[in-house]
Amino acid sequence: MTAIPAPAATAATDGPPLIVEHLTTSIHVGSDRHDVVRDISFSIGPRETLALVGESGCGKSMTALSVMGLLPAGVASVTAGRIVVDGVDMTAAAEAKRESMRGDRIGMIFQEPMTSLNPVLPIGFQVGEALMQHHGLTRKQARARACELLERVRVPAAADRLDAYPHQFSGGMRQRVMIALALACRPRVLIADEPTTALDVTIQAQVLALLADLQEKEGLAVLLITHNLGVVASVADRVMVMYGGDVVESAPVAAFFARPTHPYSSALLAAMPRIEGEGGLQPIPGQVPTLTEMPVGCRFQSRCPLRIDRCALLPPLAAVGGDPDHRVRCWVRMDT
Amino acid sequence: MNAIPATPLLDIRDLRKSFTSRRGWPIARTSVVKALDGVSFTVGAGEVVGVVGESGCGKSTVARVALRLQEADGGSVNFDGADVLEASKIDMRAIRRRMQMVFQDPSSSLDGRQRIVDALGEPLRVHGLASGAAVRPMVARLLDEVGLPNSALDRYPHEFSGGQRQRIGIARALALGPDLIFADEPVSALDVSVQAQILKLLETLRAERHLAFVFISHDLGVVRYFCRRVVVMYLGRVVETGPVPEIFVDPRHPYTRLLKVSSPEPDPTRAVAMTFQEGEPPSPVDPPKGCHFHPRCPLAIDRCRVESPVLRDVAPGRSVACHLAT
Amino acid sequence: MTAAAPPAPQPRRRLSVLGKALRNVGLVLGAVIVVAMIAAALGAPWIAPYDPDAQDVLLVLGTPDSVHWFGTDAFGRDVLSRVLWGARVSLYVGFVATAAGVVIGTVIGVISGYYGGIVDRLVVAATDVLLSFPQLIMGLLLVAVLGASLTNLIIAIAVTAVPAFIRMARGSTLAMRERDFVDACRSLGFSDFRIMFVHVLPNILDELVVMASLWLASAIRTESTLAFIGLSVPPPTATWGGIVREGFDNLLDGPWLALFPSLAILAVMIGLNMIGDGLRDASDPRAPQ
Amino acid sequence: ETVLNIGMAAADIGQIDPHRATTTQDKPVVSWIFNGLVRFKPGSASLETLEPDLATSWDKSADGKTWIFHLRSGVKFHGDWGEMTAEDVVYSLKRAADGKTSAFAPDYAVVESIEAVDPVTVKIVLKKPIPALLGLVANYHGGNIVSKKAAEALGADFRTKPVGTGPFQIVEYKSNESLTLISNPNYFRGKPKIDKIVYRFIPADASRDLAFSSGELDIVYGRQDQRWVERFSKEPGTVVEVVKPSELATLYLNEGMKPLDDKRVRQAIAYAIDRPQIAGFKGAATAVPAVSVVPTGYLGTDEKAKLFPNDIAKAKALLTEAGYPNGVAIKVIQTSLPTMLNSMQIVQSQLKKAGIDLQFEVVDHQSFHSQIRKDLSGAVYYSAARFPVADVYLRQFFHSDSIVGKPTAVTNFSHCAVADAEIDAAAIEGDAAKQKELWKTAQAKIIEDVCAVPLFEQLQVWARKTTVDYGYTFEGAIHLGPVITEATTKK
Amino acid sequence: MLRFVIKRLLLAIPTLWAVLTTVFVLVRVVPGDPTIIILGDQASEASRMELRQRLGLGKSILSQYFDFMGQILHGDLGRSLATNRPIVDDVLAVLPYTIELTIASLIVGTVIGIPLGVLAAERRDGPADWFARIFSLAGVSFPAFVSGILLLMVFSVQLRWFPVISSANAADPLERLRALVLPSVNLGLLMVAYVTRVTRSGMLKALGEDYVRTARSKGLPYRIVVWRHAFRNVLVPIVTVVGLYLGVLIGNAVLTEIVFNRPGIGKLIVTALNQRDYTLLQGLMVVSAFAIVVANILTDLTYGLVDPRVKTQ
Ligand SMILES: Nc1ncnc2c1ncn2[C@@H]1O[C@H](COP(=O)(O)OP(=O)(O)OP(=O)(O)O)[C@@H](O)[C@H]1O
Ligand SMILES: Nc1ncnc2c1ncn2[C@@H]1O[C@H](COP(=O)(O)OP(=O)(O)OP(=O)(O)O)[C@@H](O)[C@H]1O
Ligand SMILES: [Mg+2]
Ligand SMILES: [Mg+2]
Repeated sequence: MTAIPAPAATAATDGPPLIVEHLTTSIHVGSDRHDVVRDISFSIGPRETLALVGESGCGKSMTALSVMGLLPAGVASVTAGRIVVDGVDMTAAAEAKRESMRGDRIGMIFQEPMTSLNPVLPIGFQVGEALMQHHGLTRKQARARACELLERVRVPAAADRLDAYPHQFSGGMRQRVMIALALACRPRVLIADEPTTALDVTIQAQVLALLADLQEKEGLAVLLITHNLGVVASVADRVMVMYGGDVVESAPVAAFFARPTHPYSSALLAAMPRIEGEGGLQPIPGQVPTLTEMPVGCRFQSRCPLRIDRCALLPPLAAVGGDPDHRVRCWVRMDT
Repeated sequence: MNAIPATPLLDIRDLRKSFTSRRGWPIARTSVVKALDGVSFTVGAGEVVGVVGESGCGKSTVARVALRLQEADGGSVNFDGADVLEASKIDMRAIRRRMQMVFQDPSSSLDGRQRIVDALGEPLRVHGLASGAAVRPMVARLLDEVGLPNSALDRYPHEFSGGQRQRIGIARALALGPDLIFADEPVSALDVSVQAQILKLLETLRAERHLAFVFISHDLGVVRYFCRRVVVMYLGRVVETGPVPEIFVDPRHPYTRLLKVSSPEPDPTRAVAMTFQEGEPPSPVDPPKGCHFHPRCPLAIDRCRVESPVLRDVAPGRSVACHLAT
Repeated sequence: MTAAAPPAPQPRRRLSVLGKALRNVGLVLGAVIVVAMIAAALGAPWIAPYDPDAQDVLLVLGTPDSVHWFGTDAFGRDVLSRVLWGARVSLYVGFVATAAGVVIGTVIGVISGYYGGIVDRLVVAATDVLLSFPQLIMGLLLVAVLGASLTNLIIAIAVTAVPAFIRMARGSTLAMRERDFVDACRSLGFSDFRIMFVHVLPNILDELVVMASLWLASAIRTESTLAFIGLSVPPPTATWGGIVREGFDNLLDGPWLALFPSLAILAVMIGLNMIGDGLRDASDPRAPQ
Repeated sequence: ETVLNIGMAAADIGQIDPHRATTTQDKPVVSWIFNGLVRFKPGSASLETLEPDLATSWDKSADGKTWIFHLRSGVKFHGDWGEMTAEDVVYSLKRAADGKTSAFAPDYAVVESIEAVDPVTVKIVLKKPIPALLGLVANYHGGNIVSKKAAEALGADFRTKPVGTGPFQIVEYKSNESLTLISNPNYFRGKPKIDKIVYRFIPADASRDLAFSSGELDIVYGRQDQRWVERFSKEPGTVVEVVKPSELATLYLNEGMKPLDDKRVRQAIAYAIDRPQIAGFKGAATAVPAVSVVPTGYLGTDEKAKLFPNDIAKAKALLTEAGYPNGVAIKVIQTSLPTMLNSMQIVQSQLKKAGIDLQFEVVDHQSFHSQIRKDLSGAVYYSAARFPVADVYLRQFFHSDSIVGKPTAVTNFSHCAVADAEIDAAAIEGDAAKQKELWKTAQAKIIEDVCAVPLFEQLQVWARKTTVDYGYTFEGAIHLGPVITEATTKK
Repeated sequence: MLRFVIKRLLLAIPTLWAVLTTVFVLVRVVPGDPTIIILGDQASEASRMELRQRLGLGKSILSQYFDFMGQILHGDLGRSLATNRPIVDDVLAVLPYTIELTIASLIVGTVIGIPLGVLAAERRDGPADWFARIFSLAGVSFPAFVSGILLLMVFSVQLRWFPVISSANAADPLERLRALVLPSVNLGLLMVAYVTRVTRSGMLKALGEDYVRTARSKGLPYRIVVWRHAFRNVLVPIVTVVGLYLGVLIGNAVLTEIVFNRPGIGKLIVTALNQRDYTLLQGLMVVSAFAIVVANILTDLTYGLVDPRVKTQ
């Protein structure tokens, strides 16, 4: 059994494994350009989970794909900002360099466990493939390592299932395979884009528990994308709320649920159905404007109950309640 | 809300449905999936009954069989005194006017090549409720009822968002003025805020039209908000039924309990215990003997492995299929 | 709820199918080619520089020049005129045979796929039998039985198209049946006929159109093949296949004779395929605009 | 090993049973395998050149009815089928005279008896004297001598494995592909210099030409076409030979069908046809305008028969007279064979000028044969070469016994019956001059009645590489192809 | 596996029977009979009649039909009317040629069609895409007899790389292979359009799939993503179209066989039809229908190889 060299970067850099500064991502519609992600900055330390929440279409996946360098070619591109993964500036790097980072230092888990695995390749091969690519393992070595990985994500009888195909696995098991695949090269950063939305609640619980466990052991920095605030409450350290491509609120998880400050954040919490206790299910009036109709300034203004004239100017992301970690982008709610 | 009337509007008794599928290469083998294995429940007029359970447990099949979109293998479905499963083609037309369905997947349930005005106008025309120029205003009224603007009339389904399409599906189910709607996971594909909009809409319709709903979901939070009573299913069988607040406060069946603990609450102080529940949901092709849930059940005893529990009353209005429940 | 009524979506500039089609260069180009060919065929009596049947013993196999752009054939007839007149027959045979095959095959296929059961089994069995004949041989046999004439040629080609379209329409219908909207229609009390032909058919049409465009081209080619065996429309009527066939006899003395009608076939094929692809893209709501 | 590759324009062989072989692709092969009592001199198609073959000499009785043939002795059949004796000759000729085993039985109707006098002598007695008896025992059609033992033993298989005494014998037949023959080491004129002949069936003209150009064929069947002859004449190392006999292409007009039952309509057709132009299309190198309803060079052909000239005005006038001022339409069953179809297209175009519309119903070749024999076609285009005596041609095409539909039918498609008396009389006429006169009258009557319009005569075309030397001058091919003899060489 | 094949063959019996009956009826409706071929055109009607009786063509259609079926049931294809040779011999003589040509053209069709399709999909709407689409159509537009002659003129006569008569030196395996090149290119071109099309649209779909994104997230080079991850999934529709094409090829081979002077089932069928050699024609149709059935079985078996979802369950 070959020992996989621990990522060299662990020693080289002490800073956060993932730093994103002033990221702006645009999509091109004909000759027009629209920012789907506007000036986002964040960083995630080892063992930290940053949850990115927001309504469908607010730009969460675009953020993730920008970080991975997997934006759909010809449709979207990073137009400003810097992304540093494990000390490497991904925005400046050549495609070959980015390729060598992907799967090795940074991994990603996608939403749909049903379609994210290649149906015609055996599980074991798919898990070990990145190792052959990045660490030059032989097929046999990769296979042995894949077996270990599958055991780690608690696929029962892993050794027997290396040659199985995705369709022979249930949804939850497939998502575990995805996790094993993303973690194969022991990356320092893991992006999980709605990893459990397609799963039943009982399976969701299993997968999230597994993820938390692995994160603890491997020291991963996790960017968890979801729109399920319940999941956020259960696993995240910090929360970042997006609306229309802007970060509207960023806070430690406890502070966020205790004092959701941006009107959109509180509306989102109010819309969430709860099993126990009171409240919930207050819909947010109106709809997210489409990209072409985004208002100037604060993008939530068209649906905001607190709208004032000043909202026509984009508010800065400013601290609230004297807590430097809790920041909000709202003229009304920010500390003055 | 409304009291449960003496004779229920919909009475499903011991409904059974198996699917045979032939798979394998090169020689196909036949396997049988018991999608419904003796399902019974009732729905009163204007009542909302939730059906919960995980994916593949047979929730959609109940609706399909009750509407005769698929033929049942056994059991009976009684709708307002009429035997649905025995009804003739002509009777069925009448029954279908009163019993409608909102489909799970809003995009696949709409004909992509039909404008909304045609999609909603067609049932009106076919059933002679309107014709010619009268159709358009009627459709506009329906759209208004589900909160869609007039401008939606001449658009195609793909030009709407998921939430809007789901509203169109609801408007279509409403078009014939039914008494009962099977809503098959009408919100599971939607975002929380849109989900809230739809649920509000359904609630309004229920109140205004005195509609009864069979509300299929696997999200306890949603069911808790919208339903009066709930039926919990597991692998083709009903494992627990009861009124909503009670069943969530005090679930009696271990599966219902598992569902409850697994559903995360948006409150970090009450973060659910994310556990590795042992075992996977068993395959419906080859369900475990005895109680279907026993391989995942922390309390399972030997009896559970051989004898399947029957659904029995444990409290007024509550029944459970578990040997150990009290 | 009323409070939550979504704002009326802005009247975005919406592209109709036609609008999208126009944006699709391939479709436009294809349409231009095909329309030009059809126009040339229809206008042959006026456009053709010479009588297509006029023989000239002094001009046998004349090379293309400024007088006879496409040269002359073994009877001294003007090839350009014959190609133009030939388009009438070849396009007619292609379109009518394909249309007949598509319509019959599709109707049977949709009904068979929609109802399933014993009817379906019989249809599938019959289709299997027809498809067990090598396509060309089937055409040959039929023309041999029926005799070579325009109508019989069309019948022979259509007969080979029918099973292919049955199979395809049936397959697509089966797939459509899985979609909820068919069940939605049933739950709304629509008749089977309405569901099959108002709902299922339009949804499988784009695949059929693509296949029909390929088939049309192959129908034109089949005509030329039958002409090769000598079983196309009787002379002196010009058909592309017939001209190619005569060209084949004189391939070493007058290669242009086979070349020009072959190029005409190629042009139609390219045009039709572009139209087929373009229509599919245009009618696909998710295709990039 | 010297291998001669010969390319033939056919999909497959038809029949190589010599008593049944009638098609262009079959006859040359027959000539390599068999001998007659006498033979056409290699390279010739003329009766005048007949020379001894299996018979070394013959005597004729004074009344011309009894013929004695003295056979060459020691001639061996191919393989182990033993020596050729008078018994084989008797068997063969009887076989040729029997309708069940032969396609040429009618030719032998005149024979009274055939018997073996001794192993090397055969006596033939005729019912009446005929001018061309030697033709009947030549190495052509029924005159080919087969092995009695082999024919009896092989039965139906004899069709593909015939046994003769010729310079070559069959070793392999691949259907649709080729026929391979090897030299007969015991051939009585000496072992052939060519060891093997591969006779390939290459139906596509262009492919055949390319194979010849690329050197894969030594001898190739040529297209009867001016341009073909010109093109290959220019090719280095190639000799193109245009040889007799010619096939006469004729348009037979069905007198039993309206409007052709009207003689004026038939005459109009005859006037509308421009013979030289048709020959012009075909090219002077291979085609000449027809001279009569019997091909040139046959015994009895009237080389100066009075044919109708081309006169469109007259044709139109005749039509008007017949009551068809707006022209007539005639249904014609037409084969899909390109050469025949092409010629008919010229005819069609010529007749059109006179307002006569030939409406083709194109069918495949077999249907054509079947339908014209069912009397379904208004006009029949047919091209044929026969045994070079006028009688055969006249009898098959113009005698009332041969009218299609009758049990005795052969190829009288026009229902022609105007010259029966002359044809019959000529057949038994002992005096050559009188006989010739009778045939001439018959031809004149047929032409005058417009039973048929003769169109053009087409010569055979063959090309060979200069490396091939037939061993004789190739001027005529009674077998429609070159005879490969013991003397043929390939460098 | 074997059981599957046997089962499928048994299931094909009704199909074969129907094919046979259709052929039987069709050929007897076509005018003409084999007597012209056997007796030549100078024979009298009487001797033709006599021969027809002898060949059994005078019997009632029904009894001819039962005779024929009886024969087939005994596994005997009978003898050719024209040559009197056992049909099995004729078939076996040409079958190897047909099989090798079919396989070789399948290879040509896929070897050209697949990369072209992949290229077209990768460069959707770019010049490469247009080139691939138009080039692939050229193969279908030129009638096989024209393209065949063009190939011969260039490669056999001018360059002398390949023989014109492709059955000339059948004994030497190397020569035989050489002779196979041009015919298989000619026939294979017919397939290219279809293979390119299916590959292109399949690849377009596959490249948009989630698993392709997953593969890219592993940092795999694009080549590998395309060929290992996307392309593997397109094999199923390709196999389908190739399978369908087997049948088409058998029929369309006629022209190629004629032009390149190859023996083959297709050419034999046409000859048999032209000679009204009913027994041979029937025998050949049985064989070709059977070949198509076998092709279908092979296709089904191949699905299992290229798509694990079919194989395992
Ligand atoms: N290929 C594309 N072409 C055009 N617009 C796109 C494309 N992909 C995404 N978008 C637009 O970019 C915006 C952001 O999309 P993104 O996928 O990041 O949303 P999200 O927050 O991940 O939503 P979800 O929760 O639905 O996954 C959306 O408005 C979407 O419509
Ligand atoms: N047409 C069918 N053929 C074969 N099996 C079927 C068919 N429809 C449903 N099933 C099977 O029956 C079982 C119940 O299916 P059903 O669709 O009712 O589940 P569900 O509870 O609605 O699931 P979901 O939450 O995923 O919609 C499943 O195992 C499914 O695979
Ligand atoms: Mg997303
Ligand atoms: Mg469902």
